[in-house]
Amino acid sequence: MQAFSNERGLPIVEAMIRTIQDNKTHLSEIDGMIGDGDHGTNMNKGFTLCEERLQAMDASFLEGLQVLGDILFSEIGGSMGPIYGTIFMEMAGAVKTPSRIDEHAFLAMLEAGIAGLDEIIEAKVGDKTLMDVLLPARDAFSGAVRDGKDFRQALDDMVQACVAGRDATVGMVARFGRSSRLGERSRGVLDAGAASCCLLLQAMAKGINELLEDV
Amino acid sequence: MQAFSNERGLPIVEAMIRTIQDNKTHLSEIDGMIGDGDHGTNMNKGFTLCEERLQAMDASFLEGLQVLGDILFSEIGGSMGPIYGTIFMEMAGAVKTPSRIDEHAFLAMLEAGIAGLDEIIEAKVGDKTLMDVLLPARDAFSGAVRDGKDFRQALDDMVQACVAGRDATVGMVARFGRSSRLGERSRGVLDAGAASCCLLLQAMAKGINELLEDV
Amino acid sequence: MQRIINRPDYVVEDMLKGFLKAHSDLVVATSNSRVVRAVGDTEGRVGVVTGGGSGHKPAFIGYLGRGMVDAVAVGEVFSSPTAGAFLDAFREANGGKGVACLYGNYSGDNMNVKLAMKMAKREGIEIRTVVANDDVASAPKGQSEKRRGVAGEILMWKVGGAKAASGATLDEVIAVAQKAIDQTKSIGIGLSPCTLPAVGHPNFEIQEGTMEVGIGHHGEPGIAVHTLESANVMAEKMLDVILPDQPFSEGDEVAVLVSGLGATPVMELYILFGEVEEKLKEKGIRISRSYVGNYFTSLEMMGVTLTLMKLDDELKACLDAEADTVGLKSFPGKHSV
Amino acid sequence: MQRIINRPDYVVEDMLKGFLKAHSDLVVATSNSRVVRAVGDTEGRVGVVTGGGSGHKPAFIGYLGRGMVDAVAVGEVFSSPTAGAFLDAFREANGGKGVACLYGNYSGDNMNVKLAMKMAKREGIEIRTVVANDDVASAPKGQSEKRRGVAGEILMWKVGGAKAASGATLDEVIAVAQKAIDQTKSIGIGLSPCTLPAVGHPNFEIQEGTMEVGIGHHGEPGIAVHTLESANVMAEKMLDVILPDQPFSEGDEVAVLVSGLGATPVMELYILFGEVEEKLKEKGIRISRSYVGNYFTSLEMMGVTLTLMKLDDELKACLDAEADTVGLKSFPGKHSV
Ligand SMILES: Nc1ncnc2c1ncn2[C@@H]1O[C@H](COP(=O)(O)OP(=O)(O)O)[C@@H](O)[C@H]1O
Ligand SMILES: Nc1ncnc2c1ncn2[C@@H]1O[C@H](COP(=O)(O)OP(=O)(O)O)[C@@H](O)[C@H]1O
Ligand SMILES: [Mg+2]
Ligand SMILES: [Mg+2]
Ligand SMILES: [Mg+2]
Ligand SMILES: [Mg+2]
Repeated sequence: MQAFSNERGLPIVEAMIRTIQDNKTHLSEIDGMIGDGDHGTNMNKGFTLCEERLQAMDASFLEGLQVLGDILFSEIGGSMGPIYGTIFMEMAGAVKTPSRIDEHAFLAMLEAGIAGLDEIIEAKVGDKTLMDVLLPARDAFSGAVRDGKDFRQALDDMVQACVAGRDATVGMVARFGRSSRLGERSRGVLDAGAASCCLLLQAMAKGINELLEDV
Repeated sequence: MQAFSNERGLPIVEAMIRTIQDNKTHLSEIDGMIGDGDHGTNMNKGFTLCEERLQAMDASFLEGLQVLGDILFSEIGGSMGPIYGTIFMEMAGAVKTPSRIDEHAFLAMLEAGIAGLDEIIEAKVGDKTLMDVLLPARDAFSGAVRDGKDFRQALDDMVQACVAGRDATVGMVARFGRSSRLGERSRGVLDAGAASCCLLLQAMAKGINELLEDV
Repeated sequence: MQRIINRPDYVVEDMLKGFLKAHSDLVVATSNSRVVRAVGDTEGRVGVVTGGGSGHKPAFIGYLGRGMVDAVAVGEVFSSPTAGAFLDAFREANGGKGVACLYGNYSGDNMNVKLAMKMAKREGIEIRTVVANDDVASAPKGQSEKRRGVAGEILMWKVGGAKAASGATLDEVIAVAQKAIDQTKSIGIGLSPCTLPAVGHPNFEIQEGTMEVGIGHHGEPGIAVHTLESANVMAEKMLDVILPDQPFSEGDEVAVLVSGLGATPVMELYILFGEVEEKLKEKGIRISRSYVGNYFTSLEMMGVTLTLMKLDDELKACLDAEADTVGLKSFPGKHSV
Repeated sequence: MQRIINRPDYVVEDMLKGFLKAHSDLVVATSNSRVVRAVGDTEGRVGVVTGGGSGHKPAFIGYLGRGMVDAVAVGEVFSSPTAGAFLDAFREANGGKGVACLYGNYSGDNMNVKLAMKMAKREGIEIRTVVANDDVASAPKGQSEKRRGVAGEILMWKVGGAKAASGATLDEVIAVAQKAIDQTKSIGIGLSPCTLPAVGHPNFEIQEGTMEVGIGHHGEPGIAVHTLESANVMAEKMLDVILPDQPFSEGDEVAVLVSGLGATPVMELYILFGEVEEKLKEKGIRISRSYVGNYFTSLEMMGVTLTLMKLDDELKACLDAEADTVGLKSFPGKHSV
């Protein structure tokens, strides 16, 4: 069985922060096509605040996610604060401070993050939002686990589903958020939230991969 | 001695109204160079209201002036209402409903009009306002009367002084009214109020001339 | 961008600094820099909370004060406040009898309020919400859950705030605020765009010589772009949408709120009001309360919103109750009739 | 011209129609269509009159009401009311104890008031005037008789109106209104021009990226055109002119009025107020009353006026007295401290 140490898992959160910082301009550009062009700025503000907060502490993976969630909750308004804030807070609270996180624990975290969203948003697959990445990712990961694949393989499946989900948003008409006002005109470009969600899950998978140990 | 009938003197007021109506655009154009371009409109509004009012009555010359003054007082704000309103109301009240108006009565009217202005404005000759026409006109008329010239000659002298006074405003710097804000930049064009005052006194002189009888 | 600002990214901070100083008789800062509360406490009565993006002055913080709103969560310009700010606003407004959160139907606000409510519940604070959806142009009649909240929110706050101040229960406050917004319909006309200081250029367009009927408070597209018309025709076009929607009909008594969007001279708001009054009178609808001014703005947008509320005795009593806020002061017994 | 009007030449008529309907609790029409008066009478006390051109909402008619102005003469847009209107306003406001005519120093207004006073005297109505000249940028210090009246007029009306409402004599009302304006200094900054509906295009220019320091309420040229600066620098430039003029100095207690010129978002007025407050505090000048909003506008001009009044106990009492007008409502004992 494969797992990673919660205690030494902070690099995963740091990788997530870095990918948002590195793609700030790119994300805003995508948002600019059919939204108001601030998605990169919004995300970067929250993730960078998190980076600063983490520097002053010696956090575990779950604590890192909790800090990220807290900061999005308290510092980022609009829609990204509550959506990503909920995902990360719920993920952080899903498992009771285990020393090691295996694929079952990680699946429980994904499930909890999505369950939390249920209370605040309505978007489903096909609505051109970050749910087009998040839900297929969870499905791919849980399918792999059900099929007996190992953590590493399940993460690979998840990343593949993320990319496919993100790219599928190009052909969709936005039904939630700012770009939904454009109706048909929203078709033809990526959804910004889907793009950031894909980046975050990719960074998470890569970060976990690097820390995975056979136990 | 020359005089005209007050009873049959309304055509003089009508001529004054006509000259303002005919020169409406011209007066606004002059005002537009160093003012706000509404002098013709302002004057036309008041004089045309007066025309309407007079149509419904059978007024004498003095009554006509009184109506003109009243309308300027009650319907025209800004600076033209009180200035011309005062002039015409005071002129109308200067002599006690005589059957005939001779040069002495007319001089008394001019004096009264100017005296009335004393209470509301400060402009003197040289300040680039209608006073550059009105004061020289009075001086010319009273000089002629003092020199024993007849009414007709005195009116001619007055009109000459009007034109000279109006033209002299070109070289002046405005010290009152809207154009005074321009300082030196107000030099080089006519003053709109001087132009209208000249037109009005010219129309008055012409109208009186046509009604003058030797008595 | 001809604006009076320091740092484009910190206009909200800089504005709050001035606001708190200018109105220290009415409002106070809290431990959360994005939460402002009214002076005085809510001990033993229901607290009233609202919140929303900045740039709508006097909304939202301008309605803090006796008889209206107790705490406000303040967002960035045209952007929802954080869930944390809503939570802290709930805490500030909680006097032990629960909190009525009366806010506008925008997806960010909805999410942040819901998340904050979840947290508040854990602390044992009872929160209930009324979501304003008075903008009839933002979705068809059957889909009122999709409609945005605009200037009608002010009447909802006034009514809910008066009820809370009277010592009513949370159920009663929520019921009357819900009735207030259910009986209130609004529509906007946009005549020029506006520029967010941090962006530096308008993010939507309105062509000179045209008007956007049904525009939203952030420039959300309306239902039609028409050639610019006279105030008379504007009033007609707005009433044509609002009246059948409620519906408002002969014999009804209404409150009318005409709010400028920021840059339209107030003189013109009265011209529009005059036209609305005439048309309503023709239809036998009686205006018994009227509000004309810049009540809920969108930075320096030109344009106007028209709001009608169908009155009954309870709503009238709540509108007339004493209130003392920056944006709306009313003396007991003083109102337009 | 993106405006809400019917006939460009009749905006004042159309506005008055709406205004009188909207505020029938506060104001009434009179036999002169250009004179509006407050409800209630002035029997046995001094009446307060003002008047001026239209386009400055809420000034002038917005300050009609209990504790402030009793009758207003209404002019065309940016143009003095007629002498006849001032005379009728005097008649309306006369309750047998004389009338205080508190107006701004513009040549048209001066002439029309003087002419109307002459007529009023014949009818035995006693009129005395105070001429507001608070705009320090409109003439050098020694020539205050040439200075225009701007937003400081509101404080003059408030003080004079409160005194008149208290039953004071005409002498006392005039004395306190004169003191009010003598202790009040203002300056404006213009950021964009405005367009008179009847003209259809701006009649002055302000280049993008510049600001006109000392601009008048009708776009009268200021004392300097500068590159557009931050709110902080604007506050500094304005105070640099105002403070030495009075002078205002350490230990003084002041009222501050920040008024938008029409199209500047109110958010920005608070940003400016925040800067002013900070700078005054540094100098040991204490703000004890503050007013921030669109109190005296110039159609849709962008920009702001800053007004400071040096307070004493009498002025404070008059500012705090109850008043109920469209533009300014104050509750007894309620004020910024
Ligand atoms: N109601 C919603 N439900 C689900 N996702 C949403 C919703 N609103 C926005 N989003 C997501 O948020 C993204 C935009 O985020 P961002 O630009 O940061 O916020 P804003 O739209 O407030 O400017 C969209 O691309 C979409 O994926
Ligand atoms: N204070 C004043 N004293 C004397 N004449 C004045 C004064 N103000 C204006 N005028 C006269 O009025 C004329 C302008 O009139 P008009 O354009 O109708 O009024 P406004 O300046 O209000 O637009 C000027 O050309 C000048 O002759
Ligand atoms: Mg945004
Ligand atoms: Mg965005
Ligand atoms: Mg003019
Ligand atoms: Mg002119």
